[in-house]
Amino acid sequence: MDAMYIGIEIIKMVVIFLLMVQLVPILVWIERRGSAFIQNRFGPNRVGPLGLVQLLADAVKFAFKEEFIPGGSYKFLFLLAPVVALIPGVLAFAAIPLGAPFSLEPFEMFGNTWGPYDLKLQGYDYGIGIVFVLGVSSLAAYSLLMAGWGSANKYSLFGALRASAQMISYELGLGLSLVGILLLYGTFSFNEMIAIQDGPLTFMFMGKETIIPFLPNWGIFYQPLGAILFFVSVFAESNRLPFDLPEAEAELVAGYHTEYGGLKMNMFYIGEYGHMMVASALMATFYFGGYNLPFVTPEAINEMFTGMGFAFNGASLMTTLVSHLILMTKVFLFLWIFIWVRWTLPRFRYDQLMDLGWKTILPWALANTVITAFVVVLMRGA
Amino acid sequence: MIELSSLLEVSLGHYIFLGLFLFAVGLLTIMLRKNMIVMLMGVELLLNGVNTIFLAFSHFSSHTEGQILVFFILTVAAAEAGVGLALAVSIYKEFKEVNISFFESLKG
Amino acid sequence: MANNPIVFFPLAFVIAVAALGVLLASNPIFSALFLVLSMVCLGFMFLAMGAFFLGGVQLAVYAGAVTVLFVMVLMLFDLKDNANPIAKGLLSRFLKVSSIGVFVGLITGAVSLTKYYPVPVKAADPSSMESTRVLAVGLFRDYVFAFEILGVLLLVIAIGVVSVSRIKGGTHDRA
Amino acid sequence: MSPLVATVFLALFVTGFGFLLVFVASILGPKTNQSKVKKMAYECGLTSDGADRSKIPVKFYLTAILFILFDIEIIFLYPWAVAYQDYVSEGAGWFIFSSMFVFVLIFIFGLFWEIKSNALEWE
Repeated sequence: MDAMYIGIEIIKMVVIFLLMVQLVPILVWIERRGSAFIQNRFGPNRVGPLGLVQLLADAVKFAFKEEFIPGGSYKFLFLLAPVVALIPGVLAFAAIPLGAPFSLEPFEMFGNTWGPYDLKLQGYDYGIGIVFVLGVSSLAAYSLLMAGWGSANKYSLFGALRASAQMISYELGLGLSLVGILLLYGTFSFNEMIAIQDGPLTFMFMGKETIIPFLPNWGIFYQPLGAILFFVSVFAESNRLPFDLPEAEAELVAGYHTEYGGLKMNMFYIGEYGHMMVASALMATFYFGGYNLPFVTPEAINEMFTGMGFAFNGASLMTTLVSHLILMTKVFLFLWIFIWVRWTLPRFRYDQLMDLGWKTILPWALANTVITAFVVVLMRGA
Repeated sequence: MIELSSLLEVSLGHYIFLGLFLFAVGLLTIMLRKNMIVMLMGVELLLNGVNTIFLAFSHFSSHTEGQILVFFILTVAAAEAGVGLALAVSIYKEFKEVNISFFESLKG
Repeated sequence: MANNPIVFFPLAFVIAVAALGVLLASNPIFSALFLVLSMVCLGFMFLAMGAFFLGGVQLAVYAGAVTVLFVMVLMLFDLKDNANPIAKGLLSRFLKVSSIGVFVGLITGAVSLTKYYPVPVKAADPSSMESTRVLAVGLFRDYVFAFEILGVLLLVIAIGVVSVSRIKGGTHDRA
Repeated sequence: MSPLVATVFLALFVTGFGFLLVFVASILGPKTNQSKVKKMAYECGLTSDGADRSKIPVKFYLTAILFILFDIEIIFLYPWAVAYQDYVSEGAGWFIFSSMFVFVLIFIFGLFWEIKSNALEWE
């Protein structure tokens, strides 16, 4: 608990936040290029190579927009809403492990030797990983309500109410679809889940242990229905198409962020993309083995790097880097699916959208939970 | 009386005092506020004060029964808030009035 | 970990201020938002106390569901910012506040005179599932019956709420 | 350093960053006269007919209440999911399954009663 450890923790916090805020322009760029690719056009390619500097230009343009407060609105609520939109995404993102933990031997710095550390590439590790993430992400509804109420505009209030009603309805589906996989893992903490998911697919079948050597022990093979329900609910949680009716340009002007402009509007996007990133990271951690390749454990990667002549610290850092890259490829795969679905599927009508949430996802998730429990008792109990 | 050094080291007394403070403010909200919905918020504060004290005792005497009871209190409190607000909404829709003083004139 | 003052005192201060905010805010929506702030900080305090699962539940159920309902109802009904939120009548106010004061004084006196100051056996390690597992296993060993009754209670309330909204003139009246 | 201090530090850092972003716009942005017409609510150019908010559908409060009730029933499933493996390995598998099955039956009955009495319909 010496000064170096606290320094590393604080730097880790700032890095995780900046990682998320930096990923948003990249995601916006991928979205604009991706949608162009899907619609057989070019997308931004004027500013800089492949349009990459376009994002910087947009950011600067946003910063210089005029500060506009609509008349008759609650100024404090109006300004607080974009800030509250940021918080849930970042707090949830920092709770998910982004790479294998790395350990450092005692090393020389600033004049004295700092003891061995065992650090996790994760903002903070609560034993109740997923419950904390669900709790924090349920606070996102407040930024919508504050934005809708703060901007003293009938239609934005209307959009805010519909958006928050949709968001809380799909929180039910989100919570219930995870119960099946939690039952199999028997734990809430992400690190234990990732540890359980390495090695070949092993499960108890009528009392005796059966191993399928070619399949990894990932959650998707135990709970395919749970994974689908979770992914659909998370689509609706982050107001992504085909569930983004409340901020649909056609019907409701722009929903709850009608009166916002410039950086404040940008912060709502950061919140939305942050929610998408948390969703993809959760999907990878629960069902696709987190930061591990199918049959490769972080220790194996570590030996490979020590074999290649890295020092102890160097090898563990390289292992963490490789595991982080593995997780990021999975996260970007799911983010691409988010973008891909957005530009192919049409938008749901509002009552279809709510009926899907209450009358299909919820019963299916319940059935999934009961069947999983029954199978586990049958297989393990017998 | 309690000397200063023990005030810094957080003990059971601190948690009890915090829970008591929440309980008192909740009670005051119920008594003083005219708007019915804000009174329901007072009830929520009340129950949260009780939850804090239960958890403090469960933590300091390391029994988990306290936590299980807080789990049940949470359920009842949320259900009570739901019912209270459903009634408040129905009354508001009927009489377009939320102030508690109006309801003395209800008959039957 | 529970009783390190760096965690307890700031959180307790924010909770106290937010609770007073609920009482004193003239616009009901601001008192609802103060309630949200106190719920979130209480959630973090429960985490600090080692009751991790309950901290998460407090954040998810209380701060994320119950208070959303309060804010939503207040927004749906466009409750104006009433000038004098506190009930009138100087004497009645004085009586109420003084009775609460006596009540608080009695309990503080009782607490400060007790000799029972237990020290926690061991601080729960935040990254382990131990305390949640003990809670979960205990919940189903001795409290299964209470657990079922709560299920029935929630069912009764779900049916009750819908039927209240369905009476003549109610919001979902079928006429 | 407990994870809680890290969480509170991150929350304060993000709030500070957010308020910085909000106020950077007001510092850098051009200052123009906030005329009355400009400050009116934006409704695609039509003059808004005032803050007549009585027409907002009231159905949402019922969704929020049902959400609370079903959210609590889901939160009850979480400790059950964690304790399930321990009970099954102890051989009390059928006991814990049946206790939860009754609870889920009540949940399902409540949900289908809502669906049948179409309390969840949106115009």
